[in-house]
Amino acid sequence: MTLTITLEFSGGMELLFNNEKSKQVTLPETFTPGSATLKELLPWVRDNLLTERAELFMQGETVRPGILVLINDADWELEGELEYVIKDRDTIVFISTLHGG
Amino acid sequence: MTLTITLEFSGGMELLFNNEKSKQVTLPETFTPGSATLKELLPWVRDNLLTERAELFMQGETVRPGILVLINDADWELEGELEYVIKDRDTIVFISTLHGG
Amino acid sequence: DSGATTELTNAEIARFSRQLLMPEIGVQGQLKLRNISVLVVGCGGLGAPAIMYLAAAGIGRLGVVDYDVVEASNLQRQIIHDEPKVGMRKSESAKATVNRLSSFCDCTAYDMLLDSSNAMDLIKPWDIVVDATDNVATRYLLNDACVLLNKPLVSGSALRMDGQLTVYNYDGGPCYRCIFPKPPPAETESQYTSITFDFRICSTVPGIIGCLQALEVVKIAADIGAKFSQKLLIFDATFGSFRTIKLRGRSPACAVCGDEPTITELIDYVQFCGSGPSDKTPTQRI
Amino acid sequence: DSGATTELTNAEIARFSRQLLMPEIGVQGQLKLRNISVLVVGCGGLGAPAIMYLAAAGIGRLGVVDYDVVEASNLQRQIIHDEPKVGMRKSESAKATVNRLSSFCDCTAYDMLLDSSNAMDLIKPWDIVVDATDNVATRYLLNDACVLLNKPLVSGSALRMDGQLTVYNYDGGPCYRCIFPKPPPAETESQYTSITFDFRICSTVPGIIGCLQALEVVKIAADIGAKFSQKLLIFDATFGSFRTIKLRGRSPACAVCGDEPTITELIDYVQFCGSGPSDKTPTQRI
Ligand SMILES: [Zn+2]
Ligand SMILES: [Zn+2]
Repeated sequence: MTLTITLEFSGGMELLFNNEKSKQVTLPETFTPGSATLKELLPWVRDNLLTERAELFMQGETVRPGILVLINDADWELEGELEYVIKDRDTIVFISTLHGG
Repeated sequence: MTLTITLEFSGGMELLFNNEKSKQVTLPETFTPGSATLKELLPWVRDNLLTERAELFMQGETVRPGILVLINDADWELEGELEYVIKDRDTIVFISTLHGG
Repeated sequence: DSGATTELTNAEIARFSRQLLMPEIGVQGQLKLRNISVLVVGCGGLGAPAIMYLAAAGIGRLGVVDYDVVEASNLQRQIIHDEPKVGMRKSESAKATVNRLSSFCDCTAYDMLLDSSNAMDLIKPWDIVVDATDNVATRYLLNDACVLLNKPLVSGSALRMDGQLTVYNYDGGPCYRCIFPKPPPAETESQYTSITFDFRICSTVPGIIGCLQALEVVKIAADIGAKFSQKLLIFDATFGSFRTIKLRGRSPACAVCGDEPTITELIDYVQFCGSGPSDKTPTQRI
Repeated sequence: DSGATTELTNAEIARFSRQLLMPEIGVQGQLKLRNISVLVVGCGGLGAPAIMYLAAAGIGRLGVVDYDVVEASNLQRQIIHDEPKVGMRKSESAKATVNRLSSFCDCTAYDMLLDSSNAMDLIKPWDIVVDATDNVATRYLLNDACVLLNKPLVSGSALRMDGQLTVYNYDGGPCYRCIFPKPPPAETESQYTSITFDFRICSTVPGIIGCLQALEVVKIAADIGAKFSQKLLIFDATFGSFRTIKLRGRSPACAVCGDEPTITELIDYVQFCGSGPSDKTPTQRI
């Protein structure tokens, strides 16, 4: 049993990820369904998908300030942030807040 | 077993339906799950929900020209129009095309 | 077309720098905007932002069409006009604003009421047509002319708190008649109009739809690809909700774009619809 | 405020007829627009359509703030300015356009760079604030000032083909700091900016977001209710997609709007963010 999720990158984040805005990934078996959390997912995304410098995506064990994480179209803060347990078919969005105008 | 569906009215159609934009309805038992179609639904909507004159909503057995019907966010023409078999939890939208600018 | 420009001038590079450095557009895309021609039919609520943003973005040639005169009650939403222009022809007013906005845009004003006698000649020289009109007869007229002349038609509409956007006759998708083969029956229209307040409109709704029309034109012109062929965007300003729905494809049975079209030249659209562009809706009923 | 107007004049009825007959707005709603005051900070890509549509819609008093001068490269998207205005103060240019659009709008131009020494005095007299700025330091500054003064903040942003919209400090919802307690780290910002082309922008994207900001202001002003408190609208112009996502609520731990705020007066935002409003991004790199 593996977890297949959709990752989306928006607001400029896609430019840190090979300019891909959406990517379906099957997580490796080290991600145990029912217990694997976003805390494990972030470094995996960083190590496997990020094409730019790590500190543009993560700071410490969480995302860099200015990046908003959405779990199935809701702010991850509503879902437990790093403690959120990944479910099969979840959509996780990393979005950079824009300052321009 | 009954069918519960969501009806939505948009683009001005809501003004023919008591200004309600969205309404969840449970269809009466005469609507047999698995065989009841939009051909049966239209007159039921007309007779039970419409608050203005019938010919503003229907002409013959179908909707008045200028009204677009959507079944779960797709043009009903893609779904068989009047022959579409209603499924539980469907969302059916009646939208008036706008000419203004 | 007397020869497309193949290089941007320094003045154009300075003017459009923020946009032409975008990978989606680039110098080649900006040149395409420079060399394309766009006809906007209607200088009202939708046409106002559409024309202004097309001129600003660097569309090289713009045609602006209207038969009407600027009225004070237009200014609540038609931001291309202003108080000193009340009484002026709308097309001339729109052209004056374009000229002030950008010397890179060659704008022609057409003070005329489109009908089947003049639409083909007017539309023929343009690459892309924007439907920013306000009545069903002109919408069928524009649709048929664009199909017969093979032009993409970027169509917007707005009323009350509602807006709609789609692109017809583009990328193999349907035309207006594929979706709406028959016009709304004339005998019920006046009652429908009075029930649905068909003359009322929130200021900003045509602004949003008109800007989106300009965006679709820019994407077609720069070859990025319009996304609203065979799709309809439905905007509800009360809820702030946008919904995109999938439309049927081109209909082989369509009277104008189908496999055996019965409409091979323009017809009488006022008769077809039972109402015409000059049947004005009441604007002041208080 | 020297006494609110309680009746519309005949001229106002004629001017706003199409809008005030809408049940959502009505005469009472139009009077509310007439009696409200709105401060738009930034007369650039977002401010341009926001200011024009607010003036057109009948907002009685508008303040427009910018410290910058109109440049030719602005005209690709900032349709409130035009070629004859290149070199003029942006706030004065915006005010001149408002004056031409509507004699019903009393517009004041503020040619100033907002900072912690002047923001409270500037913002205090206004009912609603529009964030149409272009840098993170001013966004924190406006947020904190609006929380301290209890003003709704209608926030828009646009970059490349992306746009975002939300309303802070309104209807019990969160403020900017609730969502983003810490600014992006200064040491990685310049690299992030160069990778993400943070100075590039499509013409029509700020147009769409700015119009939506004006709509949210009108809805707050007319008491219809803004729909983007605790919600974020994300617009992707490449796909033509709009997505509305649910944000966290007000944070009891927020440094400025929380239960035990540590920020009770404005701080040094340039220091806090490691960059300021005048650190301009390069606009011409060809
Ligand atoms: Zn067709
Ligand atoms: Zn807060």
